[in-house]
Parts: sequence; structure tokens; C-alpha cells
Amino acid sequence: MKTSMGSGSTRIPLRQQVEELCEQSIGTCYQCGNCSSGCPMGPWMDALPNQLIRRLQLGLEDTTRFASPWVCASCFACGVRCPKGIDVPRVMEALRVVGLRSGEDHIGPHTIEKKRLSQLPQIALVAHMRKATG
Amino acid sequence: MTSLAYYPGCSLKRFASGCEIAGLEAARRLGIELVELERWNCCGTVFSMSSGERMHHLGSLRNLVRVQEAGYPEVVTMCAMCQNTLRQVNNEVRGDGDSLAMMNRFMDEEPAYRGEVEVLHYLTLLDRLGSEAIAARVERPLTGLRVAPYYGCTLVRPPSAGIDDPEDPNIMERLLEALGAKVVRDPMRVECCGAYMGVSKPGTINVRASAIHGSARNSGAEALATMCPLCAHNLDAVGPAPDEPALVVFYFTQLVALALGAKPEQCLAATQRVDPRPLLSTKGLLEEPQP
Amino acid sequence: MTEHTYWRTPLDLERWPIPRGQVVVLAERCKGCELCIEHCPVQMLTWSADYNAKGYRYPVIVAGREEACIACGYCQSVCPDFAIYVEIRLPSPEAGSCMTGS
Amino acid sequence: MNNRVGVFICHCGKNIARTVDVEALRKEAAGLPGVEWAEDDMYLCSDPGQQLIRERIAEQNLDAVVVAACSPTLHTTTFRRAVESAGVNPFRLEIANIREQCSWVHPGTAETTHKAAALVRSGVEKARRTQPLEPIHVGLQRAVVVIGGGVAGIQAALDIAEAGYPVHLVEQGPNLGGRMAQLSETFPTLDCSSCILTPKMVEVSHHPLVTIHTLAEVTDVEGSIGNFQVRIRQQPRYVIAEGCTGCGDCVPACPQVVPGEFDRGLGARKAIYIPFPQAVPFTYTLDREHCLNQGPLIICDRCAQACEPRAIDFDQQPSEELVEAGAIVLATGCDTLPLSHFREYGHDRHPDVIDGLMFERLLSASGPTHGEIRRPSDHRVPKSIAFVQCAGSRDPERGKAYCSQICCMYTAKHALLYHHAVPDGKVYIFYIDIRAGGKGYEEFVERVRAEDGINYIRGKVAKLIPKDGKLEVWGVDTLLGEQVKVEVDLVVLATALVPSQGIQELARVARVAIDGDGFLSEAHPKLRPVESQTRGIYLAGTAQGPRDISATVAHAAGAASKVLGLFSHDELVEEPTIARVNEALCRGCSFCVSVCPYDAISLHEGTAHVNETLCRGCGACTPACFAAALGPRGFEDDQILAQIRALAC
Amino acid sequence: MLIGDRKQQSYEPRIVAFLCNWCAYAGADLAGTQRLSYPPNVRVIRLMCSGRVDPGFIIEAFLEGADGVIVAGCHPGECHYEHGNRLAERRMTTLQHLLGFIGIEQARVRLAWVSAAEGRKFAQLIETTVEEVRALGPFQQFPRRAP
Repeated sequence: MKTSMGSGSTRIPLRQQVEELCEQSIGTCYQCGNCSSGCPMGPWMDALPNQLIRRLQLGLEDTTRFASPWVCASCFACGVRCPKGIDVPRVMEALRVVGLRSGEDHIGPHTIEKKRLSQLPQIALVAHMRKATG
Repeated sequence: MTSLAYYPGCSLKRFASGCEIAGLEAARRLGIELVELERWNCCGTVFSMSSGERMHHLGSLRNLVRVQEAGYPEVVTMCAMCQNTLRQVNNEVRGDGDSLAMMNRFMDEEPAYRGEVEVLHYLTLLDRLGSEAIAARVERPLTGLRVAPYYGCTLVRPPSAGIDDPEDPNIMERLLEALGAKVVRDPMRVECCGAYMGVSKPGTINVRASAIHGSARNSGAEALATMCPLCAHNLDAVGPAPDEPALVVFYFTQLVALALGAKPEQCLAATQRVDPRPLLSTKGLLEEPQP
Repeated sequence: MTEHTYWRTPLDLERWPIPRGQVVVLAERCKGCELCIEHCPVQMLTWSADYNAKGYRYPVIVAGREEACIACGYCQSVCPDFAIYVEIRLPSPEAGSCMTGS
Repeated sequence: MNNRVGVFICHCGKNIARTVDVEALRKEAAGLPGVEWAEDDMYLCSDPGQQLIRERIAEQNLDAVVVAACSPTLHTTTFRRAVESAGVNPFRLEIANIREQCSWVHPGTAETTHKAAALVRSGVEKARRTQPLEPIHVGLQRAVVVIGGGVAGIQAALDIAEAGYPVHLVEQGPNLGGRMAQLSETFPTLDCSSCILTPKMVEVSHHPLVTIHTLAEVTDVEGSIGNFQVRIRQQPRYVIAEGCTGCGDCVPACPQVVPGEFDRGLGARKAIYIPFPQAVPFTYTLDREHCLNQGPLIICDRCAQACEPRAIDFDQQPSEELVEAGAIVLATGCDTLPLSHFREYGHDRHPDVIDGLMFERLLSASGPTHGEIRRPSDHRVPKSIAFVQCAGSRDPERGKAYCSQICCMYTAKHALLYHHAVPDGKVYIFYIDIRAGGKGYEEFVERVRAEDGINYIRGKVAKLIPKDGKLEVWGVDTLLGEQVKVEVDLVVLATALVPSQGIQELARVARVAIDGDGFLSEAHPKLRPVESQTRGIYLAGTAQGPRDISATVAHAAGAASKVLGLFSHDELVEEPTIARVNEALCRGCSFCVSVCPYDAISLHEGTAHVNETLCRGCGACTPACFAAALGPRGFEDDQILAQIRALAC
Repeated sequence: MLIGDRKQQSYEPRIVAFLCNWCAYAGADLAGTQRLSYPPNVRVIRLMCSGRVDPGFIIEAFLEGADGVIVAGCHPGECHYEHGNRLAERRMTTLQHLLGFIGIEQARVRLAWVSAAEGRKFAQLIETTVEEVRALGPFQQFPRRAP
């Protein structure tokens, strides 16, 4: 099990950490699944947004191991449709921040083929680097 | 002639230059002078939504300071992502005095931002002129061109930064109708193209592009009109799977410039993967407008 | 796109026969006052291309709207010259349907 | 000021005497100014105790009484009766609460007796300043106005009329029936809705004590409980009710076809029409909005010509009627959230996205398709249907925060009826939670769930995409954790129930409160669910909140029984402890008018005037009065100030 | 004589409480029914509604020798008379602003919401108020009125 330096058992629980970062009240979610229904990246996710929120509600610390936040395209569709007013994109962002604070980047120039690198527009590169690197 | 501050952003100076050239030409023809900020920097592309990551907002904030220095109350953007990021940062610091004070302290080499600048999207600017005023300036009506507006995400979401209804926007439809085009209401017009995920998961973009092109085609469209360089890249340069047909993807500004009578080379300056010329020529839209 | 609450086409339109009429214009009596054209609720009347003996244009049926007459009798009621009248055909289910009103 | 006060101190067995030195207290009381007699007794509330009080009143010629005993909430009535029978005005009784608020909560120390003494002193000071008060008797108009002609209004009207009181049943539309008339079958028994409603409609229409006002609205309510004056505005029908035989000869003659409200636009009607075959009253209505004759000029009179009894009258005008009633029942019913609210579900306004009430019309034998399920776009029988539950309900962000209560059940019913009609059809029900909390409801849902081909999918639908003549439903199965996309022929949204249009105006006119969602507010959510916060006005059915038919009928019967309870008295007896104006002091500033929660105070010629039936004696007006001209009887400034003086030192 | 001059003895604060009939008074009765004990320093005046409380009553209580005053009514939204407690709240808020001006510590006047089901809350309210007023010491700013 991975342990952050100097934290051990005194580490802030994940749910609290996420709630502080995203300033959203995770507990209000009643699992209607509307966020997941319309998610454009849903087919590539290993856990749908509502499942991530469910895991956070239960305080499951291993929620950070899911790839979904790194597949999220920050399209805000889920946040617009949430009947309980949870800004789900912010929850995803918070999960990314928690992941990045552990020091692990999820993309880097070296991971992309040279040829593609030159073809990709900077807007995509900058956006992805901003979201997936610390 | 009205004069307004203009923030181009990085994409419009490079691969999306077609959007800017046409947009500036259209503005000129509508009697609007867009004065590019003397110094500008990247807006940050995406808005950081985490409470602990305020430093990510600095890029946008510096640009707002530039507008304030130049003495303009508003700044116009064409890129949907720039407008989204600038607007969200602006909203954030306006709603949180402590955050603004902290950021101002951090940027102590800059004049303090007072939170008074308004971020205005090019579409809103045109909409303010009104359909009738624009229709009156049309020299080359886009008659018969069946266009599906494609908004993507950042023009309409989140609602606090959007320029129209997040589920049922209408602003591009109104303007395209004023230009004489046949507007096709595509149900997928606010669905995400995959955005930056093309960097790490290239395959996702083809799937998204297929769905969006397919839906627009089924709805009867011949072309898509977008305002976002990233959407344009994903829908046109990447596009649907190779065996699937792809529609022409226009920047909305290109259609405006074309309708207002600009020369085709001004309107279609940058390379589009799917060549729009055959479509435009069948509609007689590459000819000189009739006086 | 209408904002009216009930904008869908009713499913049972054909069950609601509409009385049908045949407009007859006595062109020579007409003096071109336009009242019938103005008042026709189904907009089926327009000006003729030629002139009657008195030198007036007179009402004719818009091409393609021959079957549109609902026999309301507006035209004959407003005509000051008794130059137009409606022959009523009995309503029949197959008379076709055209929804009027808002 | 009364100077012959008697003080009676109760031991309450040991309950008071254990911690309060009763003898010391009696001595203290006997020495108080104005006290003529002080005595203690083991149980004052017992018959001998009451007898003691009565005797002492007579012997000592007492004119006011203080009882130091338990809480006034327990025995005020007992002791009031006792003193009254001995000739003392019952409002000259004061109770000093030395049990609940003294002996039970404090130890047996001198300080406790000290407090009891202060409470007695306070009671004596107040009692000395009491005035004889007489209960207010108000006449009672034994007639009722029931507003709303749906099943709630019909039930309430019938119950009241059966008990022998006249009822005015006011319905906004052209006919009775309300929402229930639009339904096909009812859950969970699958009774035909109109088959069970029609007899009730007929009964109410034939009842000699019920006057039905259709096409009518209540425009003003004056007065108060027992004596309301209700103004009813009657819109013209343009058909003379007595003349119309209901033959329907006018209909084929009419050239104007429009979508019908009763069929939610899925069925057509003429400009002269009757909404449904069982309509009561069975009188045709001419809808002037859609009639060809828009101005004063009548040119198309084909309906009038077709009408043998000559019952069509284009010249009818609106009329008004003033009705006297002792009580009002509000049964204005509900509507559903319009489909235009759901921009993500029908941004192109797809004809095959319909609401549950439209689906009821498709299922109904009297509906536009005679009960055959056909979809609006191409009239084909849908081979697959998606039902979307919680469309606008339980959605605080973009819809209504509350649960609409009936959607789970009617969706299950819809699925079952569709499945019976189209056995090879596929049903997808997208739900969040199933709420089936009525008798036989859960069993019904279980029966539907067990049907082959009906799929319950737990997850909300984000979007509907029109695609090749079908609708692609973007959903999720939250139990599987997978996105779901299905293409269906028809989508039925279980839209949230909302109050009927115009309820705000009616609430304003009738001076009843509405809640944050626009429903009428009950006086107490648990204990007074059929009473409004305005006395004499009662609530029935979905005007108060979403509920199903059986609950609506029960609610309406409850409202009727409250009315009958009110009418069981010859006259209204009101507590006299209400506000009183000293007209010599009133300056007419109207501050009291603005603070009164019951609009009981009004200015007449520059002087405040209290409506005795509206005032409930809260006293909120008194601090607002600069001139000290206004005070509630029984709690007047001089009494309270005397109590303060007695207690604070 | 039972009632001595308490200012000469060890100080026991005297609290006058104005309770609405429907909630706070019933809550106080419930405290009794539940046999909860609280200090005997409180003297209750029953009114129909907290909206009946005239700010003048509170001043009068201090003039007559009280050391603290409690006004208690139904919880907001639960007023028996629709919004009488809101009126009380507004009047008390205004009074609080003026108290300091006339030399009364704000902590001596307390507005509280106590429902008919909150006997324990009532007992606690009395306890804490008595403690706080005791800590403030006797109210002596006003010269006591001659009886």
C-alpha cells in the first residue's frame, strides 16, 4: 500500500479531502446516475461518475485508483444535468488534484509519439497537460 | 466605427488562423474595430476547478489586467475555450474578494485587477448587433447551404460561463438564419467532441466525431459550424473513422465573412481537411456577390 | 416552432369532417372591393389577372386551394354586390382534413 | 379594579405540597392587596375542591379567583366552569402554574416557595385587573362553496349535500371531471377511471342541493368563517344550457378544427364541442377563441343553423353572482410540468416525446385513438417505449424538489397496459427509486416487474436524441455501472405534478397561504391536513400537494367532515379574548393593520376596527400601537405590567 | 417574611420570561412533566404569542428589579399565528441595538425558540441564562423604582 510521506494514519480522509478541494457536498448525491447517462467519455471509463461519487460517499480510499478522472474531458455536461446541484466536473478535478499531489503525472511529452506531437494543436496539449500533470 | 479590445489566444494565431482572419474581416465589414491587446499571454486553456489551485488562474487574470490597462470595459474573444477560461476566472475573482486580493498580491509587479472587465464572446457581440442589422449587411446570402451549428461544451457550459442555454442554445441559429443559411438543428450540438482527450486517447476522438458528424448528416446538414478551435480540430483534422463520410467543418466566422461579401481566400484562409470549396461552389457561394 | 401547448398534430383529425363548399364568383357583378379576399379565413381567394367588363379585377381561387373552402359563408356575407356565394357540399369523412385555428 | 379576589392553593396530593410550603404560601397570599380570602385544599380539581371554590365565592362575595395549581392548559375549563356556576365571570379566573413550572422542577427549598409566592402574586395582580368578558356569538351561513370540479370537489360537494346543506360547485372548465376524467385505468386495480367517476358526476349533477357553476371562477372572497361572501364570475358558454339537448348536430357543421385540451392536443375537437362523451353537464360549449366569429359580427352561424332547439346564443355575456357561504373548500387540483420545461429531452420538440397524461389519453377508450396506442408522429403502434420517471420531480436544481407520489405507480400501470396491448413491445422504465407505498401498490409493481419484456433500469435519462424516426435514449444502469443507449419509438415522461394555474390568484383572493412550491398550505402538516391557515377554508385533493385518487377522495371527505363539524353548531361561539380598540385613543396610523397576520384590522374613517371573527387574539398589534389604543382582552398592557411588577421584585 | 431584600444576601439573579402559550409555555410545562430540574430564578409570564411582547415590557422588568429577561416563542415557520414570532424577532433585534444605549448589557435579554416538545431545551435555556446573568452580576444601572 502506498503511503504519502509523513502522513500515515493521520492523513485526511479522501472524502474530506475531495470535498474541500471541490467545495461540493458529496453526501447530497442520491445516485440517480444522470451524470453518467450523458457522459461522452463513459465508454472509456472504468467507473462512471456516479460510481466514483458513491465510493467517495462511502469513504473508500481506493477511489483514487480509478482511471476515470483521467478520461474525463471536462465537458461540464454532468454538472449541468445534476438534479442535486453537485458540480460533478469539480469532483473529478478534485480527484485529479489528489492524484497529482501524490506526485504522479498522467501524461507527458515523452508518452506521445514525436510525429503526433507535432500534429497536435497546442490547445489540446496545454489543456491535457494542465489537467493531468502536477 | 466601434472599437473594442480583442484577445485572440494562441490557437487563432496558428492552426486556427482561418477563424481569426475571417472573424476580423467580418467585424471590419460590420463596422467594428477589434483592437488586439498589445501584450497578451495564454489564458491557461482550461479553468482549474479545484479550490487549492488558484495559481492556475494567473494567466487569465494577467490578460484581464491588460484589458483594464488599455482602458476597455470589455474584451472580445473568438476562441470558445479562451472565452470560457477568461470568463470563469473573472467570475471566480469577482465572487471572492479574498481570492482576488491574494492574486493581486501575488502579481505585485502588475496593477491590481479591479474585477470590472467583461469578457464578451464574438457571437454575443454579433447577437447584440441584432439579426436584422446583420441581415442588412449580407451581400452573399448563404441561400441553400444547410448548416448545423455545433456548440460543443465551452460555449455553453458551465451555465455561469456560457453564452446561451446549456441544453438548447439558439444564438448561432439566429445568426446563421440572418445570413440566409438553412439552419439544421442537430440534437448533438452541445455534446462533447472529446476535447483534449485526443492527446492521450486518440481513438476516442474518431468515435465522438463519427457520432457528431453522423447525427448532423442524419439531420440533413451539409456542414458544421463551430467556434472552438479544439472542436474544429477534432471534427475536421481528426474527424470520423476513415471509412465514414465527413461533413465540411467551418468556423462560424468563415460563414459570416463569406455572407458579408469577403473574398473566398479571406474566408477560407487556413487549410481545412475536408475542402469546403466544392460544397460552396455548388451553392454558388464562391462567386463575387451581386451588387 | 410554436410555443403553443398543443402543437402536435391530433391523431384523429380524419374523424372530424369539415364542411366543404364551392365558391362561385359572379365576376361581372364584382367591383373589386377586396372584402372577400380580406376576410376569407382560409386565404383561398386572390385577385384575378384579367378584368371584368366593368374594368375591375375580381376574386379568383388561389391555385391549389380549390378544396380549401370550409363553407363558412364569410365571403357572401360581406360582399356588397352579391357577386360571390358558396354552394355547400355535405361534410364527408373523406373530405380531407385541414386544421385551422391557432 | 377588583378588590375581592379569592386565592385557592392546591396541594395536588403531595405534588405541590412536597416542595412548596403551602401554609406559608397561603399566609403570604392572604396578605396581598385585594385578596379577600386565601385557602388551600388537597385536590382543587376534584368535585369537593370545586365545591369549595363555589361556596367561598358565595360566602365571601368574591369577584375574581386565582387558582394556584397545575398548568392552565390542563384545568382552565374546569375552573372556569366552577367559578361561572358560582356567578363569577369565567374570564376573571387566573391560574398560577405552581406545579409544572415550580414544584416539579425545583427542590424543596425556601426559594421554591418564594417563587410560588411570586407566581401567586402575579396571578392576583392580573386577576384584580380582569374585566367580565362574554363569548362572541356569530351567526352561521350553512352553505358551502366548493372550488374545483374534479374528483375532490365532487366528493366534498356530495358529502356535504348528502348531509343536507346547499353546495355551490364552481368549475373553471366547461364540464366536471377534472384530471380523473382524463385517465384510462386506475392503479392498482385497473378499474376504468371514467366508469367509477361518471356515476359520481351524475349524482352530483342531479343532487337537488348542489348548484353547479361551470366555466366559472371565484374572483373575490369577503368575510370570514361562518359568513363568507363569494363572488363567482360566469364566463359565457354561448350555448343555452336549458336548450342544448346534447345531440351534437352543431359539430359537423362547424368548420373550425382545433387540438383539444382534454386530449392534451393528441385529439382534435371543433370550436363547438363537448370534451368527452360522459361529460357533465352534457352541454356543448362554443369556444369563441377558435370560432370564426372573432368580432361582434356573426357571419359563420352554421352551428346555430344546425341547432334544432336554437340553443346557440352568440350574444351571451359574462355574469357575476354573489354567494353567501359559511365555509369554502378549495379543490383546484393539479397540472403537470409542461414538456417545454425539459430542454434536454425535447429540444427539437419531438412529437413522440409525450407526458404521462397524454399517454393516458392514448390508452383511453374515449381517447383520440379509441384506446389503441399509436405514436403522434406517424400514427404507428410503437414497438418500444421508454418511460422516464422523476421528470422534474426530486430535482431541486432544475425542477421540483418534492416527490410527485403517483408517477411510480402510473408508470407501472402504463407499462402493463401497453404490454397487454402490444405483447411483443419492449418497455424500458428508467427510474431512480420505486415508491409504492399504498395498499396493494408494491404488489402491483412487483407484478409489472415480473412481466417479460418490461425492463426496469435504475438510472436517470440524460438526453433524448431523435434518430431515424426513433428516439435514442441516453441512460445508465447504475446497478450494472454501465451506460445504456436504447432506441425506442415513443418516450413517456412522468412529469412532476404542479399546482393548477391560477392558484396563486385564488389563494390571494381567499387569503390562504401557499407553500414554496405553490401548493395550498395546510394548517398543520400532521394534525390539521385538511384545514387551511384561514379558518373556514378547507383544502381537498392535489391543490394541497401531490396525491393519488384514493388519497384525494379521503382528503376531500375529510374536508367535508370538517365543514359538517362546523355546521353542527347553531352559531359560532368565539373566545372573547380578542383585540379591542379604544376608539378615543386611536390615531388611525394603521401600523396595527400591517402587522395583523389575519387581516383582521381595517381602518374605518380613520379608526382601527377589529373583525371579531378574524381576530384570534395573538396580540401582535398591541406593541405596534403607539397610542396604546389596542390590546387583546385578557392580556392587556396594564395586566401584564402589573404581573411584571409582581414578579421582578 | 418570605421575601427578603435579595441584594443584601448572596446574589441570586431574577429572570422574567415571556413565553408564548403554544410552544415555549408548553415546552416549560413539558420540562415539569419530565421532572427536569432548573434554577428557580425564572418567573414566567404567559402570553398568547411572542409577538405580543412589547419591548417596553422588557424595560419595565429591569426597572422593577429583574436582572435578565427571556422572550421565547415558536420556532420560525411554526408560529401558531403565522408570523408573530417573526415580529418578536424584529422587535427584539431592534431592542438589542438600543439596550447598550440605555445601559443594559445585551446578554441580559435573550430571544429563544422553544417548541412544545423541547422541555430539555427549555431547562437548558434557563440554566445557561441564569449562569450568564449571574456572571454579569446584579442589574443595578437603573435606580430601583419606589414600590
